[in-house]
This record gives sequence, C-alpha cells and structure tokens, in this order.
Amino acid sequence: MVQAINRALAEALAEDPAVILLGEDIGAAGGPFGATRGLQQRFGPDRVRDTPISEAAIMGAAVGAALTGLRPVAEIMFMDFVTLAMDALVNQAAKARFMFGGQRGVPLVLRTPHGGGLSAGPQHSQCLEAWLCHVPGLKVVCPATPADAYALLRSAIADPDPVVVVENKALYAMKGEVPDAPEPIPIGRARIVRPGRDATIVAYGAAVHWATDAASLLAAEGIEAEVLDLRSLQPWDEAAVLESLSRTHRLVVAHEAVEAFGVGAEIAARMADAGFDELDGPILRVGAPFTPVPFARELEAAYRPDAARIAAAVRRTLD
Amino acid sequence: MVQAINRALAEALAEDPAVILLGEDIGAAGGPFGATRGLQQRFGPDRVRDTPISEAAIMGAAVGAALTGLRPVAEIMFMDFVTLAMDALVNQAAKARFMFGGQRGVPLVLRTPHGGGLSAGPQHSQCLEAWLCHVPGLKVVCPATPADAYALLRSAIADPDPVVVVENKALYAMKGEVPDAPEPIPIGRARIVRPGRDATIVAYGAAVHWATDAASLLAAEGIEAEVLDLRSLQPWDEAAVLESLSRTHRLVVAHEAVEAFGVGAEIAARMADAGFDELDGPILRVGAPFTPVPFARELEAAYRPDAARIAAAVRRTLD
Amino acid sequence: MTRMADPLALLRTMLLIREAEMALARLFADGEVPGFIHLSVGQEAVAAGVCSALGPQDSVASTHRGHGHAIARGVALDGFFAEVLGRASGVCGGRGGSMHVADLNRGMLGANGIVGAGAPIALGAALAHRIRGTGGVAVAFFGDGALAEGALHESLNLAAIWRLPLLLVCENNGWAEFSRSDTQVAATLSAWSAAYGVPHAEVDGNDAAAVAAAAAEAVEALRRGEGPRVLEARTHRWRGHFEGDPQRYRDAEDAARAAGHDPIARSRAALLAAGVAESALHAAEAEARDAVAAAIAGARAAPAAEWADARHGAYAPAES
Amino acid sequence: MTRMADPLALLRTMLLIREAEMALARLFADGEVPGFIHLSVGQEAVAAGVCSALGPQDSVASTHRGHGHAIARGVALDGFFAEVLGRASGVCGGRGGSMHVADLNRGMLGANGIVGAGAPIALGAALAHRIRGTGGVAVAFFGDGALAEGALHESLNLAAIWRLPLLLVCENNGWAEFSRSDTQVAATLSAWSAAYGVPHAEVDGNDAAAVAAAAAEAVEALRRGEGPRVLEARTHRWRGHFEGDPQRYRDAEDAARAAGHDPIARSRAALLAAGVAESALHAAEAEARDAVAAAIAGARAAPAAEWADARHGAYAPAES
Ligand SMILES: Cc1ncc(C[n+]2csc(CCOP(=O)(O)OP(=O)(O)O)c2C)c(N)n1
Ligand SMILES: Cc1ncc(C[n+]2csc(CCOP(=O)(O)OP(=O)(O)O)c2C)c(N)n1
Ligand SMILES: [Mg+2]
Ligand SMILES: [Mg+2]
Repeated sequence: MVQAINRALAEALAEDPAVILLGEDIGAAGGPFGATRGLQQRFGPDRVRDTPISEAAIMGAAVGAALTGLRPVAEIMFMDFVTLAMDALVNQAAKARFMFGGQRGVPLVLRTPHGGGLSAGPQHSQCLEAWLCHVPGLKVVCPATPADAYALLRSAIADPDPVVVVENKALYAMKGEVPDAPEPIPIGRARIVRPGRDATIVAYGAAVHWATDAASLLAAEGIEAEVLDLRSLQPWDEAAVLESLSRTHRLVVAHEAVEAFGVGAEIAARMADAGFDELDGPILRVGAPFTPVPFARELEAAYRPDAARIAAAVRRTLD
Repeated sequence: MVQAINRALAEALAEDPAVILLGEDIGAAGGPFGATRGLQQRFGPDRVRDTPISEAAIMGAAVGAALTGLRPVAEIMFMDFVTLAMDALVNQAAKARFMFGGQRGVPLVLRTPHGGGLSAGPQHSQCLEAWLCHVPGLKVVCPATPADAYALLRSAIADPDPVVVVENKALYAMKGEVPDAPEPIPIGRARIVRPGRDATIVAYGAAVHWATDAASLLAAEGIEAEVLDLRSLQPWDEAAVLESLSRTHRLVVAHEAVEAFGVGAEIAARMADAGFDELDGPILRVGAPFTPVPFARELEAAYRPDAARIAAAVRRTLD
Repeated sequence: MTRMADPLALLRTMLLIREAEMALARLFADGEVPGFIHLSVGQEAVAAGVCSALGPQDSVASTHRGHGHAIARGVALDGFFAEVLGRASGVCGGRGGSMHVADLNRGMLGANGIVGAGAPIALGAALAHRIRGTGGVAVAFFGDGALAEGALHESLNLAAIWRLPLLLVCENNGWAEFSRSDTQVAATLSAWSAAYGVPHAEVDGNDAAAVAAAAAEAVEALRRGEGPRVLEARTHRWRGHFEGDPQRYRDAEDAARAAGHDPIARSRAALLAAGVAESALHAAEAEARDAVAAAIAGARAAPAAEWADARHGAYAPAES
Repeated sequence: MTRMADPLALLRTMLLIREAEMALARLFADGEVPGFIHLSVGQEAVAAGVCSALGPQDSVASTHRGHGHAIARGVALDGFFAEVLGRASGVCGGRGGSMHVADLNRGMLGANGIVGAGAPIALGAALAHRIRGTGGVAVAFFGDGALAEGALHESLNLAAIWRLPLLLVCENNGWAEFSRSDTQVAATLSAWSAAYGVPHAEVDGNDAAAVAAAAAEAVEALRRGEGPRVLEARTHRWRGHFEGDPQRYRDAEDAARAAGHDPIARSRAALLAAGVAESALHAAEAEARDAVAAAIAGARAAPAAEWADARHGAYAPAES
C-alpha cells in the first residue's frame, strides 16, 4: 500500500505546483513508513519538507498555507499524535469555510496512520477517526487496499475542503495492483467487496479484510454475507448501506476502533432510523473493547477484532 | 448552577487537602463564569491556582500532580479549547492506569463548559463530549440542574479515575435548590425526570430541559413521553434506558451536540442491539446539524435543537 | 530605503478604528451586538502602523481582539459592521462574528477565537508566499498573554529554521484577560526572540509613526529573505477584556494611565505641529464618524442572516 | 554541600543499563521483543548521573528512550524485562511495553511514547511536591528534538513563574529520529533557558561523575526552593533511532565518533586511575551480566500476559 500512496503523492506533486508535503522525517528519510520515499529527491526540500517535532504548528501551517494558495499534504506520524494538532484541524481547518461565510475553503490533506497489530502499544495504535467524523467541515477516508489508497488520496488532494486520510499501519505492507490509469474514487462512495443476501457487514480499513474472511467462514455454513467497504467515513455512503440492508435485512458493522462511541455507532444509529423497517434482527457492532490498546502480543491479539468475532456477530443477528 | 459548582469545589477543598484547582483566571478573578469565585481568597493561591494561557501544560500538570498525590480539578475555559489539551487527557490521563498495569489511577477532574445560545460563535460553543466518551479510561458527566452539578462534581472529585465534567454554559445562570445534605449521585446512573408510557426521550445537559418541554407539548396531544436524564455519558446507564424502552417501545435521543457521530449515536446503536426486541418504531436522534455553530442569533437559534424538534421526533417514531 | 507611512493616513485609519469600536461599545451596551466583543481602543496605533507597511499580497492572522487589524487591513466597514451585528451582508455572512472577521481576498486570514492560533496560520501563509514566490509576507498579531501558548514557540522555531517571511507582532498591553501578563509569562520577548536567533524590535505602541517605521523596516527585511522578525509594541488596553467586563481586578489608576497614552491624540498633535491644518483633521474625524454611521445604518437595514443559506456551508457545494 | 555520588555505584548503574540494552538488542534481533524499542546505549551516564542525585521521594518523567532512566531509578530488572517482553509479571503487566515502563512507587512516572509529554507531567509532579510539602523534586528527561514541541515551552514557563522544583534534563544526542536536531531547533538550550530566567548548565553527558555533580547541584537548588533548572547533557546515540533502523541517513563516521565517547570506558578508566582494583570492576561487570541474564530467564519463564486480567483495567475496580 505504501507504494500506492507514494505514487499518488508523486503524481499530485508532479501535476500541481501548489501541492506540497510536510511532516516529520518525510523528506530526506522518506517517511517513517516509507510512504514519501524518493519524493524529496525528486521535488526538492521546499515542496517535500521535513519539519521539527511540532504537530500543532505543522497542522496550523497547513491551514495557513491552504488559505494562501497551496494544497498542503501534512503527515502526522501516528494518529495518536493528532491529539496535539486538534486545534488547527478542528477549530481552524474545519471551520474556516463556514465561519468565513464561504469565502474560501481549506484544501489540505492530513495523512495519518492508525491501528494496531504491531505491538506498538497504547500511544501508537489508536483509531481515533470517530472524533474527526464528528467535526463538521472535515472529510475522512480510510482505504482498505492499495488501489483505494491511491485513488482516495488523489481525491483527497483534489478536494476543496480538508480531508483526513486515515491509513492502516498494518496494511502498509499489503501488496496489490494499482491500474496504470486508475478510476477516480469519489469521496463518500462505498463499494461492495463481496455480494451476499443473508446479512450485510459494513467495514472499513483493516476490518474489510476481516469481514471478507468472516464472509468466507460463514459461506462454509451456508450464510451469504455481503461485505461493504465504506471507503469514506465522512461523508459515508448511507444510500449504499441502506440499499444493501434492504436486501439482506441484517446488519453488522465492524471496525478496529473502540466500539463504544465509534464510527459504527453512527452507522448503526442511522440504520436504526432510516433503515428500521428493513431490519429483521438487531444491529451488531464489532469493535475493540473499552480499554487502551495493550502492548503484549497475546493481549493485543485478544483485543483486536477479527474475522471470528465478525462471523459470530453475523450468526447472532441471524438468530 | 454556578453557585452549586462553587459549593462543591469549596467543600472538596475544605475536606481534602489534596484537592487543588487550576485554570486560567480562576483565582483572583473567580473564574470567567464565576464558578470559582471567592475560593482563592479562602484557600490561598497555592491551592486555587491561576495559570497562564497554556492548556496543554495545565492538563499535563494535572496528570503529573494526580500521579503524585494530589486531586487536581482543572478548568478549561471553553470546551473548544480541549483541542489543545487532548494529549494529556487522552494519551496520558486516560491510559495511565491501564498501561501502567493498574499501579495507580489518575484522580483528576477536568471541568469545562460546552454549548451555545450565547452567540459565542464557532470556536466558543462546541459540544465535544462524544470524543471523550470514545476514550477508554475517561469518565464523562454532564449535569442538567444545579443539584446535579453539585453532586456529580463531588462524585467526580472523589473518583479514583479521570472524570470530565461538562457544564452547559447556558445553564450556569440556572437557579435551583441544592439540599443542605445532598445525596451523592453515582457516576453512571441516569434519572427519570418525567415518567411516561408512550415513548422514551433520553437527553443530557441543556437538552434535558428541551426534552421536558417537549414532553409537555406532547402531553397536550395525549402523548406521554418519559424523559430520562443520562447525567453520566461515560459510563452511561444502559440498564435504565433499556428498562424505560421496554415499557415505552419508542426511543428518541436528544442532545445539543452535532447529531452525526455524537453521543446519541452510541445510545441508539446499543438500543438497536440490546433493545432491538423492544423497539416498535425507529430510533430517532435530535442533535445539531452538520455545520459549525453559527454566530448570528437567528442562525444559532435555527441551529440549536429545541423542544419542538424533539417533540416532532417523538411524533415521528410513534407514526 | 524604508517607505515612509503617510502620517495623515495613519491617523485616518486610527480614527476609523476608534470610531468603529466606540460605536460598537455603545451598540453592545444597547444589546445590539450578539455574543461578546473585545475592543482594541487605545491600541489602534499598532494595527494602523503595522498594516501601513503591508501590500495587498501580504497576509495577516489576527486575534480575538481583531477589529483594528481588520479595519487597518482595509476590510470594508459595511461588511465589518454587518458581520459583528450578525447580518446576512456581513463579510462572513454573520456566521463568524467579531472573533472571526476575515477577508481572504485582502489577505486578512481572520480574527481568531483561539489564543495563539494565529501564529501557526501565519507561518503557513509565509510558507505559501515563499513557495509560490509571491514576494508576500505574513504577519501574526498576538497578545502578551498568548506567549504562554506552545503554538507561539513552535511557530517562531519553524519560522527561524525555515527563514520564512513571518513577522510576529506582539501587542503588549500588560494584560491577559483579568491577570497582569507579567505574572503569567516569565520570558521577555526580546530574550525569547534572541534565543531563536530572531531579531526583535521594541516600539512605542502608542506612536503610530514609530510603529509604522519599525514595521516597514521589518517587512523589508522579510522581503529581502532575511528570515522572521519579532516586533513588540507596548500599548494599553483602555477598556475591559470584553465589553461588559466590570474590571474588578484593575484599579482606576491603571485605566487612567492607559488613557494618558492616546495614540490618536499623539498623532493629531504631531500633525498639527507639522503644520497640517486643524480643519484637515476635523475633516478626517468627520469622515470616520460618517463612514461608521453609514456602515451601522447599512448593517441595521441589512436582512438577518438566514439559516437556509448557512446550513450547507461547511463544505464546498458538490460539483454537478 | 553537594553530595558526592559514589563513582563505583555510577558505574554499576551504567553497566546494568548497558547490559540490559545490549541484551534487548539481541533479543530484538531474534524476534523476542514485540513492538519497537529505542536504546540509550552510549547515553547511560546521563540516566545514572541524574538519578544518583535523587531520593526515593522524587519523581521522574521519562521519554520513549527510557530504559536507562527506569533502571537508574531502581526499577527491578525482573519487572523491567518482563514488561519489555510483554509478560504478565512485567512491571506494567505487559500492557505498556518499552515505551511505558513505569514504577510509580519509585517515583518513576513512566517512559512516554509522546515526544515532549513528560515535561508537563513532571511539572505537575513538582507542583504536587511543593503543595504537599514532601521536599521532593521532579525531573523530566527530554531529547534535543523534543525542544520543538510547545509542551516544553509551556512547562518551562510555568515552572519559572511558579518557581517549582523541576529539573529539565536534555539528553542532547544530536539526533531527532533520522534528522540532525540542529536542523530542527533554532534555539540553543542555554539561550532558551535564559529567556525564562532559568539557570542552565551544560555538562559532558558521557562523564557520569560530571553529570552526577551537576545534577546534585541543581537538585539542591531545587530543594532550596530556588525555582526550576535546565541541565543539558551532550551525549551520543550509538545505535539507530530504534532497533532495526538501517540508519541510511547517518554516515559511518558519526556512529564511530559516537562510540569513541563511551561513558563506561571513561568511568572504568577513572576508577582504575583512582586505585580501584580491576577485580572489583570485573565483579561489577559480572554482577550486571548475571542480573540481566537472571531477569531475562525470569521473564522468559513468566506466563504471557492474559487478556482476562487486562480487560477491565482501564478503570479502578468498582467498590462493592
Ligand atoms: C486557547 C485559548 N485559551 C483561552 C482563551 C480565553 N482568552 C481569550 S483572550 C485571553 C487573554 C489573551 O491575552 P493577550 O494574548 O495578552 O491578548 P489581549 O486580550 O490582551 O489582547 C484569554 C485567556 C482563548 N480564547 N483561547
Ligand atoms: C508527539 C510525537 N511526535 C513524534 C513522535 C515520533 N518520534 C519518536 S522519537 C522522535 C525523535 C525524538 O528526538 P529526541 O527528542 O531528540 O530524542 P532521542 O530519540 O534523540 O532520544 C520522534 C519524532 C512521537 N513519538 N511523539
Ligand atoms: Mg494582552
Ligand atoms: Mg535526540
């Protein structure tokens, strides 16, 4: 996936001189996960800019630059560190278009990795996207495949408003084709990963793969689960979820983030309203339990949602 | 309500020498909303401590002090400014007990006002409590009355873990009795504000009053709505909501915060699972629309949820 | 050579700010202004002087006490008043109000409700000017209390490392809300700037000509690519932190002392001494009064902001 | 009078840190250590020297590169290794790992995965010591790269204003991850401290005795109530930013230079020169080796951390 991100950044830099990158060790070192490798050599240190360890100023500078004619793509090394950049993101970037009466947007992108599986511990593994989805003025996307990572990042950079691209760390190493001339993926559009008629599993990011694994497990039992990859979390594709639900009448929402007050809550809540008449069983969510992300391998493995838990949820809603 | 808060702080300071207050202009000036008036004179500038404009350090210092034997009660002047204090709150305070293997808790309290109605504009009106409810290790309460403000703050200060007390600015001026010897209110327990059999309205903070007004409107139409004040948002009283729902079979959740990805999403999502068999109609949410809080009086009035919208939601779920 | 600001133009700007803010004080007392407002009465010379050194391509990030900056930057009074009064014709459609007056086409990146937040925004604007080669510079105004925010430190460091055309202007009025700022900030601004190797200049913030000269010098250095600068203007806050502030924390003496340093009186006296006719000054005063009165009348007559226009305003309209 | 640290005790501490970290390097290479670890090999003198100046009541907030601080603070090796290897018997039950080793009963407030976050925590600990009258002081370790974080600036300012017993110890190893820190931070630490009126001392961070003496002096000043201090220890990071770091950004020369400043070799030579018998040093080395080997054996034998124990660990158990 890292190569797909790299390509998206390289093409955006090549196509539009207003695009710049900034972040910690993204330049000379090519980024902590290699997503920006070679870009500084190619586009120069002015446009691919190493910053000090100053998340608040990085984000604030991105806002100022975006208001002054650039399209900055900022990287925050771990999503856990957006805690340090929330003012610029929430009080400035997200609000500028609205509170300035529509004068101008803030075309910035924040790339930041979330998720566990690497024993990176409680301060380097969090999935905090639900916070950002709650903020009017921000958009949030989360790719599950290299091709989506490419296309969603291109859409994010092209977008006139601030977009947070949440990348799942554990997927960085994932291999996958990106076509030579990829189709654009509009922000806000989900995709059916696997069709099915018995239940709908809505997921995003790494959970998409657990959901498809769960669907395989279930298929062996004769249960045909449809898997939907949200791709975008804000806005999210309510119509697609509703459409699927109206065929399957059962819904499970899965993500790596903490279940309570997570993204799944919104999907479930909307469907408990707009989709109520379609529901033949309870809406189930699969997410992380209500603790910080633990460090030890055994703890983290027990903590993280997986295909088995998703399959169990599908069985329960079919009960 | 401000007097009730003041009394709770004064009593806690008097009873426990480990309690200290810190925040911007809370000392000599008595706090921007008067909640700490007179306390510095009474307990001295060491324990009622004016800070510089350094929200990150205020919160971080509260964590360090709480780990070192104090029970700090920090104030952040507007909830909008917790954006600047999120690292200390989320990555440090919330995680310390868990990630240090249960060695010790972080008995701090953060008091912070949310909400609109004062034309304070997009950066001084936000309701961001859903963020904090999503963070394992934090507790969150939000009082709707002076008596609750008193009792919940006392419970928060006594709690061995970090508690965020969200105070609704528009309620600061609210008058109301606090008994001479008030009953403690445990964190996590809701209360029935008004009983009813036709529908349940779950609310917190200022929305509790809109909900009771809505119930009055509905009563005139022969609809008896039960109003539940959550009081605590994390943990929240799932049993009480479920119990009410199992009598009324209809649910509306109302709050001032933005509806999308708000606290109401979690309540609705849980009830779409645990309460599914009890539901005779869609779960409706009433919250703010998906824009920043606007400034102009007319805009803000249109933006904020109110009794009429809650009543309309109840009617719709009964349809 | 440093461009000389026209002293009469400086006075005009200050008069406009003063008239506008004193009118707002009255409107506020009468309940016509929603929310809360922070006036810069007494500090006009800083806004007027600094902005006189800027061109149309430059960027300004302001503070909660930003009326003066907006007016000095040339934001139209009509849109300004309509905004602060929450009308549809406000420069921000009535969605932002006093703390968010912005006019991006004039490089006014907005007042800001978050103390310290303007500095990183201006830093980014300076970066954009550099990368885009506009020749522009960016200015961040901030208060003496704001120096306690980490954002100031991060911004100065980044500007210094990157040698960006950023001018940080401290309006040192001695107060941070209800507290003396010297009880809040241990660093002097000169030592703080020096620690980062950034030149610092101090100027009498009640002397518009002096501010203008100092700002012009700094801005020229920025345009020459010499890296960031800090300009500290000592001035006085005449009124409360916000309108309606009873100022129990402040003795009458302090307020009186403040009023003894009227930048407008000073500028007026200097102009008279320089031979400008009193009638010209009266004309300028009348002009300011009339402009403000007209803007207020316009704002009052303007329709209220409408939710139907605002409700989809968080995002760009979808292309179709 | 400043208490003299026992040079042999300092060496013992450094040996323990070195042995422990080199063992971790091997264990990591063998895949026995989950996650990522940042070693302080080469920097041991700072941890040993500073902690030698502290008493049991004092508090220490550490960094992502915190093994040395934990060991110097007396965290038991058994619990330390079990933690870093993610075992149930870890000092944090295997829930935190390398970046979160904490031992609150020893005033070790934790390693920290957030750069700069230790400073405000130590600030709060210093405040608690002051208010509770414990006579204790608080130390925050931080790296030269961390100075770019606003939290450092806010913390120093608050400590200065409040004259708290806070010692900020900069482990200046020249690097912030993969970048030279002098490309990231414009301020020198001495000028930065001076701006806040806080005394700053620089010390050779490869000389444990010198660090110990400087720390002891600073801590005594803190205990006398003289307000905060900054201690800058110049040292070298021998290894990569984290284990497994290919260090493509660093030339071999720099790494070699680093290894030329071995604080352990230096301390050893000084002890020999002072007449300590080589056998005593061998004994100390053997002791460290044995202690580490035993702790590793213990950790390996310890049961894995169990989710059933952790799952309700975010909050205090409900009273009943
Ligand atoms: C982040 C943040 N913290 C606190 C406040 C509340 N507040 C508004 S103005 C102010 C004082 C600012 O002092 P200074 O920077 O000196 O500006 P002045 O008001 O003197 O112009 C404070 C604390 C805020 N708006 N934002
Ligand atoms: C807030 C935050 N930003 C970024 C990082 C990633 N990171 C970890 S260590 C480090 C460099 C720290 O440099 P320095 O403070 O000099 O410490 P050193 O590694 O040299 O000991 C960075 C950028 C982090 N952990 N936390
Ligand atoms: Mg001030
Ligand atoms: Mg370093």
